[in-house]
Amino acid sequence: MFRNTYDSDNTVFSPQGRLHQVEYALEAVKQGSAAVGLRSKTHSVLLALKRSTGELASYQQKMFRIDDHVGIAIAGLTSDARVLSNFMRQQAMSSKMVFNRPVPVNRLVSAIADKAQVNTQEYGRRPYGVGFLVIGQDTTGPHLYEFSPSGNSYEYYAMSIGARSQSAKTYLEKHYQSFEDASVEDLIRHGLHALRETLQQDKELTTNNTSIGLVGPASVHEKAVPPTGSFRILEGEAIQPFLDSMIAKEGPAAAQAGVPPATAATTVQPAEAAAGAAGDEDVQMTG
Amino acid sequence: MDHVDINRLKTGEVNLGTSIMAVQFEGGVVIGADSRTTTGSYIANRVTDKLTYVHDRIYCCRSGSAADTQAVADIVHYALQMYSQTAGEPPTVHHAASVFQKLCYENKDQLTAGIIVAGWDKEVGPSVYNIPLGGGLFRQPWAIGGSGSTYVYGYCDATYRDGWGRDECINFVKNTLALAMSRDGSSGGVIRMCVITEEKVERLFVPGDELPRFWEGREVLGEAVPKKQPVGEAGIGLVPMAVEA
Amino acid sequence: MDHFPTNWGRPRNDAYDPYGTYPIAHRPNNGPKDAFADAVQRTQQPIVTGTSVLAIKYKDGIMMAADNLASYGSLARFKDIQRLQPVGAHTVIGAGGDMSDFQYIQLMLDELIIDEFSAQDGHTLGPAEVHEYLAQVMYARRSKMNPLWNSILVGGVKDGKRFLAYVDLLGTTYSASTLATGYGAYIAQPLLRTAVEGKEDILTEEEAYKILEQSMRVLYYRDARTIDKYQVATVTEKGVYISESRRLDTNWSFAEGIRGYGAQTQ
Amino acid sequence: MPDMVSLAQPQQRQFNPYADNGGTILAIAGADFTVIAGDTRQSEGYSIQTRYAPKVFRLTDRAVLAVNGFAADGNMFVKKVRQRLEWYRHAHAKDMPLRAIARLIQTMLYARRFFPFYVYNILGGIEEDGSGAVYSFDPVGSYEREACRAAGAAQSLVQPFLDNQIYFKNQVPAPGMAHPVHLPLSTVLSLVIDSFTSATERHIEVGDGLEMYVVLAKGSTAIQSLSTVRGIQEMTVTEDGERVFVIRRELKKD
Amino acid sequence: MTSIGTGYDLSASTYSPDGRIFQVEYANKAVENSGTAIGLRVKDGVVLAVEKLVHSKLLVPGVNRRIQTVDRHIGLATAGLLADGRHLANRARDEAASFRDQYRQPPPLKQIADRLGLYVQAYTLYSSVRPFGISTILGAVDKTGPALYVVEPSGVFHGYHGAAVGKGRQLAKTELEKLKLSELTTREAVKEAARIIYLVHEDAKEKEFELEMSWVGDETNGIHLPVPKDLQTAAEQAAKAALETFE
Repeated sequence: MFRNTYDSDNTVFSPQGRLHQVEYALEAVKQGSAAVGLRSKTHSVLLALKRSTGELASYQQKMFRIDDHVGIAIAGLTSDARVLSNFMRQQAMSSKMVFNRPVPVNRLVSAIADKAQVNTQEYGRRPYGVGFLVIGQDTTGPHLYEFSPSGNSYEYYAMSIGARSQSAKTYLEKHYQSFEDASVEDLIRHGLHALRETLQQDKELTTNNTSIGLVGPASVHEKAVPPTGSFRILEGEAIQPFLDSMIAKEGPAAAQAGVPPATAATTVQPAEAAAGAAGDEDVQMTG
Repeated sequence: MDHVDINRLKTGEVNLGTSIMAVQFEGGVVIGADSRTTTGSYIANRVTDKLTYVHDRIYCCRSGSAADTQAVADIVHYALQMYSQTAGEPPTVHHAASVFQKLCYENKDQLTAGIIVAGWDKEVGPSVYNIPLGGGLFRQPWAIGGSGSTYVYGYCDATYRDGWGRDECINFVKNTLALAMSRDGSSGGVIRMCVITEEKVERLFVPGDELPRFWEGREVLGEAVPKKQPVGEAGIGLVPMAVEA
Repeated sequence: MDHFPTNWGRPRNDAYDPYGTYPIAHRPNNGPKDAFADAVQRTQQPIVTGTSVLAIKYKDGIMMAADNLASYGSLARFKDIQRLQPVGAHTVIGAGGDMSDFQYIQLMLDELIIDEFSAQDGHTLGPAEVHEYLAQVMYARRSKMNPLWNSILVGGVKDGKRFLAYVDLLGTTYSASTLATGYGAYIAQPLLRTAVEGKEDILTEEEAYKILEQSMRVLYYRDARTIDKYQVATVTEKGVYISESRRLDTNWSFAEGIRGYGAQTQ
Repeated sequence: MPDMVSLAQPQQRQFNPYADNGGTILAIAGADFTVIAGDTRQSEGYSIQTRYAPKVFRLTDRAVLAVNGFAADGNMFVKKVRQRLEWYRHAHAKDMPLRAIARLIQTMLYARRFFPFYVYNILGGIEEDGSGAVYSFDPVGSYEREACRAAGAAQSLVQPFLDNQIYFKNQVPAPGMAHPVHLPLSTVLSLVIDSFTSATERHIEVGDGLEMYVVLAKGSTAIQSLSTVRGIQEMTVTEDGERVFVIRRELKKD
Repeated sequence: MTSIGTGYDLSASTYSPDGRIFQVEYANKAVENSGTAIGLRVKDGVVLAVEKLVHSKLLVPGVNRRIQTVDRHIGLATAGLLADGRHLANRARDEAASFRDQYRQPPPLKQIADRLGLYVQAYTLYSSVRPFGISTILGAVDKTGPALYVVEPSGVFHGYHGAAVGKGRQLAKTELEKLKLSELTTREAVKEAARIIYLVHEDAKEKEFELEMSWVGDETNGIHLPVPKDLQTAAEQAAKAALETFE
């Protein structure tokens, strides 16, 4: 990798006014497996690809519940994610304690963004090495946000982060206009299609490697969801009906959508594909 | 013991058992105070100045513990100096009163201080603020305070009129304080007044033997009159009060 | 709780200073009243005080009333004090008890509203949130044995929901369609309940006002810490409105013919 | 030396941080259900502050907590318990078992041994073995599991009644018969309602409204006796487990 | 650039032999790379406008705001690192709250600019921190009337009638200088602000952008608020029309 003298420290600007340490932290996010988020008028959904270190190992945890109305999907350093998600849970509880109100989702995201900013400006720290997709619902409806180690946060109609997320983004950009009025089943199907774009060749989405998180009223495939439509994570057999709803890629639907095959990602983002190939596991914190 | 000192003063602590006052008029404010400080019933100082400078056009009148109110006034004086130097403009009266209020409120458990802040600033002109014992902040066209004030609320309510000029306000302050001093054992001595306007601060003084005098009961004469005078002719004024009943 | 803020949070003793005439009531220790009384000690007392606040729900929202007096013991010291305060666009609070503590609460809530406004994200605090926040603050302060010596009504309308609740220096809270603090809890609350309970969704603004006015009048007749100058706050979906000071019409003409206290006739 | 004397005396007490807000709560455990109930009046002295202030709270699908005493402490205590349960849920992705909640409440109460929550707690629900359970606590955390318990203003009126009707104290069974170990749900509900109507008659701090929570074990047959109950409302959140219901009744308001 | 490779440009606590602090200059580079922000101080208020570059069409329009509110009457717009902007806005809110706590009145903008200047300057002193990569425009109507200040990464601040920071600042300044700012109303200023932002964006035409505007003054009762939708739409239409005639 190209080296320069301005990249070893987060308190140093490069002559171009860039912060290399922050940019490298963004690369750490791309080392993690992909997560996809989408939003409609009524629902927000998250989909994530879980990795396993081997046949005998369990699959990693990609989603966390923050409160009844908020959940996140992560890409990058899991241990950083646990610290930040714990902070989010504290914020959510403090809002319940002080105002008896579910914390507005945007404020929760801003709170971690502001926390992350400090790590880009002070010596002796490193920027967080994890990105979040945050979904939630509050008095202003369902939302989807991206949080990144740079301390930025944005609200999106749909977004993806992690390894080969550009392919998913390409899919989402093609279809996002139909999300607003989509049913939750359609929204999840679009999400699965987008997530599929991030897979390596010969891999496919299964009940083992896929997590679905959502807020909003129950879908036809769900049972026992409280009327408030609080955040829940679907895994294992519960997601089979959703996987079944996917339209095969080689089929006419995929062709019609004009989605490039997964390998095409190489041409879209060479750096990213290389990173993905280099490390197929989420970066673990050592020591 | 169950009894608690109502003034929360330590034994021997100097008390400003006081009459203080401030009135605003079109161009400025008149503030005034008596000059008595006591420890118990002993007059520790009969010519005290209770009108305290905190900035060029802002004064305060202090009542309560002399030590407490001096300490507070000194802190405010310091704060206002710092402010005017760093901000490059004089503080407003509201600003000064706010600093007083903050100190009095946040330390209400420790302080015995009833303070009137008055002065002139270029934002609102003249203004008077009352900060009574608990540390509240109340703006008033006129304010009275200290132990003597409780005897003259009625007089002030009945007398005060909006739209008075400088001299009417001076008279009002002088008369009110004289009445308070005459009824309150903890107030007395001389009347000190300041007239604070945009241009200047003017000191006024009424010596203790030239205070306005009001009804003080009937003239009481001794029995120096020769006994040989017949009772019938003595005139009504000479009959001792005990006999009259 | 009785109607003298000086006595709040203290064991009652009607034998001593029953009229609360001295601003700083210094009363004897009446001995422990509950099992945990030994755990406590600290000084503080209300000094400049306000008396009752009344509030009711009606068809379009809530209405609240309080007079303009701040007393200093039995001295009617400040006669132009506003004890009702809007908090944001949906809420009004009304306070009895220590006025310096109330001013502190006003500053604190103003800060809170600025924080909320600065976020500019479409979320605003409603009366329920303001009440919960106040309750937490009041409870935290009582737990530090340094209470904010007030009893406060919080009322408002947001998202089509009326809200009316109480909180006091102990952090005690409750909600009802009619509320009254201080002396009003004894004298006005029965009148308010009779006039309002079951009719919350029918009463018009005029009717609600009449009910409060009548209750304020009775309080003026029977509470020695009131004056006949008061304000009324109205909160509806449209927002908070606090009236100018109004003066109570009172009736004394019947007294002219009264002679003596029993047998006397002239 | 009067000074020495006054210094040796304790400081004058100025502020009492407690109040008593009246009301009564009770809970009765059945074989595979528990009923937890409380009136809804909140009072201070002779004043009714409100006719509706709940004292019974659903914590999970198998645990319900009733709090009685100083209302502000009670509300805060329930909030804090709920926060601890939320952290448990974050850590373990399931609800805390009933007996663990009971132990948690003990710890939380005793942590404030020297500035106690002035609250009498009764925790009711279903244990992991499917049995109905009631735990009662004193304000500083002493606790035990019981079959039934009343607490609050009318404890002295209600508890003897329960002793007689639940534990069959001072009752002699007919020759050759034994007292039943557990009563059916319909009987328990009647006893609860009778307890509160009687307490309302005889205690000024009890009345206005009654809230009865019923927790049923997984697959409990007691569900049948609930089908005919007027105005019953289900509060269950998760499927295939214990179920929680609430039944509301009016009490006299005088 | 003579700075690179000298070793004098790696820390904010290091001077170069000719007395420059390169890290602060580099921080200015971060500002220069970002979308333009402008502020207009006019007769009856202040208008802030930002050229918000849209990096993805998946973004929800209108919600990811770049202009922030510090106090009821104070707005803040930044150019540079977005997260730094949030940091400084939070600090500004704290300063405003602290002023209110001390003086029981709304803070005059100069006080806030002054305190923020000190804060930003502290980040140019030590190797343990980096300077703020933002220029900040502060606008308000306070007891002195409309006020507009800019705080630079060095910590220096100045008052302005019209201010521009970010990539298009030169052109924006030229346009601002043509206006008689002290005679404009805020309503007119909104139109001018929209026109200027559209104009400076011409240089980066290929990038999508969103115009974000806020104002404070008589029109808003002294409260800092987003410019109402209808007025913003009208201003944008006029800006687009003006652009065609300009070319």
